[in-house]
This record gives sequence, C-alpha cells and structure tokens, in this order.
Amino acid sequence: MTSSRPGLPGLLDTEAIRKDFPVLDRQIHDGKRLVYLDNAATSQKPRQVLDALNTYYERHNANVHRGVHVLAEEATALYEGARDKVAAFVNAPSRDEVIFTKNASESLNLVANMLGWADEPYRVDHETEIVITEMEHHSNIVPWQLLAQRTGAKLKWFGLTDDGRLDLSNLDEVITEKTKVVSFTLVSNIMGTVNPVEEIVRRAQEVNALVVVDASQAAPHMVLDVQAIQADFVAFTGHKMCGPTGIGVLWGRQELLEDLPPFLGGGEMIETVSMHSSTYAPAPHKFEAGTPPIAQAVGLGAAVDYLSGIGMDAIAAHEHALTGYAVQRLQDVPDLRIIGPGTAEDRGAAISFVLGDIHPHDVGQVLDEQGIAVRVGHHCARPVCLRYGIPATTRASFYLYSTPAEVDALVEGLEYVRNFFG
Amino acid sequence: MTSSRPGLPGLLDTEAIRKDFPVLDRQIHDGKRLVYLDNAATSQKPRQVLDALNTYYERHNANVHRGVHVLAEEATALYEGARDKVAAFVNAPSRDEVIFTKNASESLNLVANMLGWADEPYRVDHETEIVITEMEHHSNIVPWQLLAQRTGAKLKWFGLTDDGRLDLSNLDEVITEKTKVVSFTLVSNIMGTVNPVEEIVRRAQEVNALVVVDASQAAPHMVLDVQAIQADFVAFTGHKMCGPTGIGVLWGRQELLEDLPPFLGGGEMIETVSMHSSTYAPAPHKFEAGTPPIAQAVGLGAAVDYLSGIGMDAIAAHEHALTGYAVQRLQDVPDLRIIGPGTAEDRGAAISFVLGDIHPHDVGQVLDEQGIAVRVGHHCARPVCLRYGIPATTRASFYLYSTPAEVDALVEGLEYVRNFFG
Amino acid sequence: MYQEVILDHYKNPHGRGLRDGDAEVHHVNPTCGDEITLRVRYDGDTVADVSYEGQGCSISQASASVLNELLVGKNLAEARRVQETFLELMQSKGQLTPDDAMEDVLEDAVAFAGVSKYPARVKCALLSWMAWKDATAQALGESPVKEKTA
Amino acid sequence: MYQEVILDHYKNPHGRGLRDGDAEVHHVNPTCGDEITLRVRYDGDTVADVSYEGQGCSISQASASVLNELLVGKNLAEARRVQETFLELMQSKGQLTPDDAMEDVLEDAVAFAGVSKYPARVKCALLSWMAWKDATAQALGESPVKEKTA
Ligand SMILES: Cc1ncc(COP(=O)(O)O)c(C=O)c1O
Ligand SMILES: Cc1ncc(COP(=O)(O)O)c(C=O)c1O
Repeated sequence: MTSSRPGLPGLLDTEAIRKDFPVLDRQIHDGKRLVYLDNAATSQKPRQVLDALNTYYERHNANVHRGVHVLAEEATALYEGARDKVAAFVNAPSRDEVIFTKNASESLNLVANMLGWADEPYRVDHETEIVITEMEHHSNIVPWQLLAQRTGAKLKWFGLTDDGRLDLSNLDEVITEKTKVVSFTLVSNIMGTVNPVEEIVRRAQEVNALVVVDASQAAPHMVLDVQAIQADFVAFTGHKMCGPTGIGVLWGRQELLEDLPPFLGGGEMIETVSMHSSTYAPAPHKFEAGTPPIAQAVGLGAAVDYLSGIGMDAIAAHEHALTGYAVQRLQDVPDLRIIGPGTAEDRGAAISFVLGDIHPHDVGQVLDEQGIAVRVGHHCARPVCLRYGIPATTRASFYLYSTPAEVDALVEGLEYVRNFFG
Repeated sequence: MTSSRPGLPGLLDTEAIRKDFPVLDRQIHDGKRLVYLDNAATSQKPRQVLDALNTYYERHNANVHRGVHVLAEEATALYEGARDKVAAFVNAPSRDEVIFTKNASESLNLVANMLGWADEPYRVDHETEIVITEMEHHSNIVPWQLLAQRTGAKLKWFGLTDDGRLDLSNLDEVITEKTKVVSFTLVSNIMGTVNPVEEIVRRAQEVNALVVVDASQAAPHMVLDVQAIQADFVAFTGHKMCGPTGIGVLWGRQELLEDLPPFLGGGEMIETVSMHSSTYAPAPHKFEAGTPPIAQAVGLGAAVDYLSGIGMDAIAAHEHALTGYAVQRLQDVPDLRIIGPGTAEDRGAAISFVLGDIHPHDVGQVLDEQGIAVRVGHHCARPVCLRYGIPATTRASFYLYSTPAEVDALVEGLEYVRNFFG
Repeated sequence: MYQEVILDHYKNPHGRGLRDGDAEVHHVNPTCGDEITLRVRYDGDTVADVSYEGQGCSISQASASVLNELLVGKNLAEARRVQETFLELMQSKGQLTPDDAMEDVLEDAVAFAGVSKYPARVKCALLSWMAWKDATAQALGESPVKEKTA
Repeated sequence: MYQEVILDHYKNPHGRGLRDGDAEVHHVNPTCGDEITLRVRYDGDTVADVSYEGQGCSISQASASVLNELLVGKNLAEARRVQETFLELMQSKGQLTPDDAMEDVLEDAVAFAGVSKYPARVKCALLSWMAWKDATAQALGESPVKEKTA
C-alpha cells in the first residue's frame, strides 16, 4: 500500500486508506474539505471499527463472563478475543497481562494507586521517590502528584533541553536508590519527541525502580513491543489508535499484577465475596471491576487488526516522511518557531509551534475557517509551555491518512493567518 | 404506545418497540427465536442509540473541550448535551452535578475514594462506620470493604427477611452517630426488591450520614428523581438502560462535589498544572480525568431520549404487569421457589428462583437450548445466596420489549428442564 | 468573529498595564492558558480605574480593552449592568441579535456578538469580565478567594 | 452436551462424601458459585482414595464422579496422564474429536467432549480435576496455598 511521491519515499496509499474513514469526506464552513490535523488529540475511526461495533450491538450484545446463553458466550468470546489481539499487538508474553481500562489516564492512575496500597517491596511511601519528566501529559503528572501528596513520597523529574529533548545529564542524581518508580512518556504529545527508553530503563533497573511507560502517543504510530522496551507497565488509549472512545489499556508484568493489590472493587474482579471479606480473581480480572467496556474493547480489537493489516512499520515510515516534509516547510514560514525537535529524527508526527506573537487561539480559529483542524493550547502538557516561556502552542499532528497536500494546506493557511493579523 | 391484553392492563405496544431492537430478530440454535430475559445483566440497544453512535463517529468525532475547530466544537456540544439530557432524566438541580464514569462500579468506587481522602466532616476513618445491606451488588460491597480495610472504618449492614426484603427492625442500631455513609441499592438486581428509601434516608439524615443510592437497577425501569429521594449520591450504569457499554453516571450534590477531593488525576480535570502543584477544575470536570467516553455519553443521551419518549411511567407499568403475570405463572411450576418477594408489589422486573435441586447452571443451559436467555449464578450478589442457603439462582429479568408470550416460553422451558433432569 | 472593532482593540488596547488598585485578581482560562491579572480602583461607587496585564488571544485581549473603555468612569450600578448585558450576549450561543437598547449599553462590545457562536471562545471573551466582577466583589469586601492544590 | 453417561454419573455419583485423606483443598468457580471440597489419600504412589463433597451443576458433579472412578487405584503417573488428557480435551473448544488412544485413557470422561464447546461450562467440568491436581501437589509437599483477602 505504498505510493511514491518525488522526494517523499515511504508514503502510504492514502487515497485508498482515506476511503475507510467516513469523516474525512466531511465538508465544513460552506463546502471546505476537512483537513484533519488533530490526530494527537484523537484519531478518526475506519469503517471496519464502526462495523465491528454495530455487529456487536446488533447481534451479540450481552454481559460477559457470567452467562451460559449463546449471546453471553459470544460476547465473552469477542471481548476476550480483543484481549488476545491487543496482547499480540504489543507482543505481551501473556494475554492475562492486558487490562482494559477506560483510557490511558485510568491506566496510569491504576498503577499509581496500586503502588500506594502495595506491600513491600513495591509500596510508595514517605521514604521513597517518584520520578517523571517535564514533558509528561497531565495524565502522567497529576496521578503522581496525588500519590506523592497522599503518601509523603517525593516527586522528582527530568528537565528539558532547549530543543525539546529530555535532559538526562543528571540521570544518576534524579533516579537514585530511593526511587521506587519512574514514569515517562515514550513520545511527547506536545513536541513529538521520541524518548531514549533504553537509557532510562537501564538506570531504573540499577536501582530496582519500576518503570511505567506512557505509550499513548506511541501505540498508534509505531511498533510497540513491551518486552523489547523492558518496562514493567505500559499504558495507552484506544481513541488515538483508530479505536472507540471509552477504552484504554494497561499492560503489566504478570508477577507484579499478581502481587499488587486491586484498585477498583466490584463485580467481575472478585473470586468470592462475603459480607466479611472477599478474595480476588487473578489478573487481568482483578483490575477490571464492573461491566467492562465490552463493545469498546471489541472495537479496539478491530482497530488493532486494521492497523496491523497496513503494518505499523509502514505507518511509521509514512509519518516519518510526512513529518520531515512538514518540518521543512514550516521552517520556511516567517516568524514560525517550532517547539520541540527541529528535525524528523527521533520524533513523532505531532509538531507544535508558535507564530510570531499571534496567539495560538487565533491561529487555530483562522485555520479552522479554512477547514483546517489543528489543536491549540497547552495540550495537557502545561509544564512544557512554562519551560519554554510561552502561553500555548498550535499543534498539527498527522496519522496514516494524512497527506503532503494537507501539509501544503496548513502552510498556506498559516500564511493567511499572518496576513490577517499582520 | 399501550396495548391492552385481557387481564394485563398497562402493557406497552411491544410489537412496535421490538422493531427498534435489531438483536431481538436474532435466531439461535438452528432457527429458534431469541427470548432475551437477561435484562438485569444488560439491556439490548435500540437502533436510535446505534444511529447516534454512528453519526458521532462518522461526522463529529474529535476530542472534547480543548479545540477551536468545528469538529471539536460539535463533539463538545454533543458530549455536554448528553450531560444535559441525563441531568433532566434524573431531575438533577444542576447539570454540573452529573459526572460521567465508565460504569456504576466506577461511580461507587469514586464515592468511596472521595470519602477516604476527604477532609472533615466527610472523612471516613477508623472512628467511623459505613453501612450497606446484605442485598448489595458486589460493586456496592467491595469498594466499601476496601475503604474499611484501608481506613480502619467499621463496615456494618442490614440483613434480609425471609421474603427478600431489608430487615430494618434494628435501623437505629445499625445507623448510629458514628455512621458517616449509608450506601444501598434502590432495586435489588438479584431479587427485584424495591427498597424503602425514605425510611433509610430519614435515619441517615438524623445522624448526618451521607446517603449513596445504587440506582443501577432503577434508572432503566422507573422514574428516578434524585431530589425526591434526597440522596447525596446516586450511581447508575448506561448499558442496562438501552445505552452503550463503557458509560456510567454519578450524580452528586453540588456542595459535596465542590468540597470533596478528586479521585483520578489527569487531563481535563485540572485548572492549572505545574510540576510542583496543580489546581482542579470545578465539578463535574474535576472527576472526569482523561478523554471521557465521548461517544458513549452521546449514546446514553440518545438512550435517555428513547426511554423518555416512551415514558418511564409507562415502562414501569409495563414491567409491573409483566412481573405480576410472571410471578403468578412461575408459582405454578412444581418445585419452583422464588428467591425474593413473592408478589409484584414493590418489586422490579428481575425474578430469581431455584427449581428443585436442579442446579441453575443446568437450568440455564437447557433453557438456552430452547432459545431462552436467562442468567444463572450468584448475580454478583453472593451474600444473598449465602443468606438463603443456596449456591446460585436462575434469574429471568424483563424490560420494555418483553412480552407475556416470552413469560409463557419461559414457563414451558422450565417444564422441559424438569423433565430432562427428572 | 473577527470584527474590525475587535482587531482594533487587539492591536491598540486601552488602559493596559497594572496600576494601583483596591483589589487584584488573577484569572486563568484552563482550556487554553489565557491569563489575566486585573486590578480595580473605586472612588466612592465610581469605577476609577481597571488596570490589567495578561496573555491571551485577540478575543480576550480586545475584550479587556473594551471593558476598560466601557466601565471606567461609570458608577457601580451602571458598570454592573454593562457586565450583565455582556454576559447575556456571550451566553446567547449566537441566538441573540443585539437590539438598539443593547447596543446603547454595550457600545463597542456588541462586536463580540459573533463570538457567542463559538463556545470555546466565549470563555476568552468573558475572562476579563469575570475577573472584574471578582475583583469588584473583593474590593467591596463581598467574597473571599478559595483555591485547591494538589 | 448432556450425554447419557454424564446424566448417569450426575444421578448416581461414585465415591461421593468426605473420607480420610492426606490433603484437602477447597475450590470455587467464581463465575457460578460451584464449590468442591476434595481430599486425596495416597498409598505409596497409588491413588488410594479421592473423596469429595460440594455443590454444583450436573457437569461438575458428574465430572467429579468420573474422576473418582478413573483415578482411584491408578498410580500417580497414570493418574496424571488422565488428568492432563482430560485438560487437553476440555481446552479444545470443541475442535478435538477423541481418537481411540484418547478414549482408552479417558474412558467415560470422553463424554465431556461436547462440553468443551461451552467456555462457561469448561470450568465446571474442570473444577474437581484442578482440585485433585492441587490436593495432590499438597499431599506430596509440592505447593503451598495462597489467598488474598479484602
Ligand atoms: C444493583 C447493581 N449495582 C451495580 C451494578 C454494577 O454495574 P456495572 O457492572 O455496569 O458497573 C449492577 C450491574 O451489574 C447492579 O445490578
Ligand atoms: C502522552 C499522553 N498520555 C496520556 C494521554 C491521556 O489519554 P486519555 O485522555 O485517553 O486518557 C494522552 C492523550 O490525551 C497523551 O497524549
């Protein structure tokens, strides 16, 4: 499915792919074709995923795990089948290591809470330290702030270099013998930076700290192999990877999931309940209280099939080519300053920038009038804005259906913005 | 939409209604028409809800709250519009009191956790007591067991009478000055019992205990008015009321939501974040960390419209008539013993029973072979089974599309079961 | 949305900068990071000054400038009437066409009518007005500030 | 699913009741509340007795009865082979038609082949067999019990 365009090797056949995404035909503002460049916020959904949802609801819908009737068995097989698919997608050693949550935020909170309530050696308490980075999404900051506040643990973090990379020059001072957990993003949602997992993991393992990887911006865009990155937990979210809203994933190492305490209590997560005490089911069920997001898991399974059908390597290559093109064209726009890496190396397909002193809100609004959807604001990563002394950025972000023509539209749109406020 | 059938006043026009539910046409086991009597586990979904989901994904899908582009504005309007609909559906004084969660279990865990981390006067600690009942769903037991275990609070509960009602004879000894919170179900999912809210609330208010009502089995079936029942929190779940999986609701009184601490941390729930500290958005956003179940909320909004269109009073009357008919017919089945109230008074449309010493698993399996879907087991309410000295029950549960003919099919099916194992 | 009047105020803001005041507030728009620090000074019940500083989009900047132009010099009752009318317009979701009476009250601020169609931008337009309301309440000793921290 | 053999074992269970043993375990099927208490007694490496009591559906009851009939009297290696073969059959999702060799090992237990198509019931059929495996490991001092409580 690869088309070649002069100078841009590795592009996918987006003409074919775009036919799978109904919303991309949408016209807005009196007939302007939608140019959707807000993929880091959420992706669009292919027909294949919507079909899976509809088939589930129209033929198989039932509550899972507890029924002996046909629908209940079918629904259970579909739900657990989705777990198999996701496990294979991230190369999990065992399907039982895949926990379905509602989003990446819940996944990260789940880890933080498990560690807060855990017994030794995992317990985070006032004598221990938690390490994150300054480029985390709020969903990988606030859970740790809450944990630190409630346990007395100390929260530390890696700062950023001027070109949007992690500053690991003080690696050994930040991660110390006191560090119980290191949680960081694989790919920055605001700057696109791809972080050097290996270096951080090596140091974390030296001090026996658990490693949590926020793969929300990685899972949709590249091969994600939980064994290769040697993390203990990996979190990501369905809606950014062609899946439905309302579904997230936490992968965790089996022995940890066995040892750590549950988080939410309720139906499905128990082994046996009496009024006096309860025992818990083995993982993953121990961490899935209540009726799970059944249809959404099935939809995520279909999304994973869809992405694998195209190939994660091919998707990564497509985005790499497009990002290179975009970085280069954007750097030609006067007064435009990229916040984050200035090349396509070790970077994902989200590009943040500021345009002179025109506020991103105004940039976004005037682009929208031309049919171009970008995100503006702090992108749930306000510390990055603080770090670079800016109130907000405009962010364009690409996905497997994005095209060079859309990059061109963005650049033209930005010219118009400059003239409008000039 | 009401048809009359000799002897069964109040039935809905199920012929028309059933056309809205694609799955009800499903044939199983070589051409047997599906008789779906597992509605207390989850309801089926009308076309109107599936259409709302598809329209959302095919035309409006975007992340909410943070965008200035058309799709983001539309998605936000749809999501927040669903909140308005749900608020109206339960007669909430303010739309900002409606929190979207992933299911009722999360809603109940959210309350338990807020109270565990709260400041006085709400804080649950080792000097305080928590009161529940013996007929709770595990999702309204385990969160309180966890809270009790983690704070040292004492967990107490109301027992049950022989005919499946709450035993409130010791009301004043169970709820005392030490009681900080009383959490109970409005309608039992296993026995169908409708509980006397007023009496419990009156006593709870006397001692200034907060009242949490689990309305998971009420919201789908009757008028639910959070002001009339005078609770402090009300939890329910979308998938049992014609909505999608992956969406739940917690309604809470505004001043409590203002005073109580957040639970999950992350994007969307913050006001401002720095590495050192964060402040939180006002409710409901304070309690909605991360990308919410957007499409699922929209689907729940459509479900609420659908139910309101038919009328919750009309639905309640339909189910009341059908339940009366079913109770009467079931009592004529030899060796059948109903677990729960033996009449249709103050009872919902879930009927549990045991059939001689034939194990419910076998009852359910043989019914399934005839196309009849019932649930068997402890229905996530194992203490009820323990109370009545039974391993499990068979449960038939009705909804707005259920018919007297389906009750007849059930009764005939049970005769067949008796002969099979006789 | 971008009326000439709005762009004018954005490019040439009135009364910008912080000067002495009776009360100061700091408001933030969490969805986009717009911020304003605003001070009010009263002379009896006359709005003697509204001074402000902040960062934000053209809508929030222009709105603060219009606020300064409209409210300074008015007495409190009049100023509140302007604030309430502006709030009403902004919450109208584009359904309200300002009539003559409204135009008399709002003057330049009627130019923001178009903004009310854009929910994400309504907060920008209201930022300074909410800050002014808050600061005024504090200056008059009507309300304390409350903040929660992680 | 309900083969004649299964119904027979259900109605006339073999070896039911608790007798002396070297180890006792209690297993529960959380999805349906089926429970079994099972004891094993070894005489050297011969399965001298498997006694049990519990509540459960026809499948779990019949399966325990078949287990007793098949395993008592066998030596440990043979018994384990039966257990493993039964496990294999039950996990086959209805894809496996027992061949002669399998029938020789499983005897009456081949009647459960049809159950393997019903995931919810596989656990019922396996309940006693997993309990036996556990009890045996304990009797032989191979494994401790682990439980977590709320
Ligand atoms: C009374 C009651 N409470 C709580 C729940 C939990 O709902 P959910 O599984 O959607 O979280 C259920 C249903 O399963 C229920 O019937
Ligand atoms: C890097 C990163 N982490 C976490 C999240 C949170 O995902 P969700 O909002 O689906 O919980 C996001 C996206 O919003 C993200 O980009």
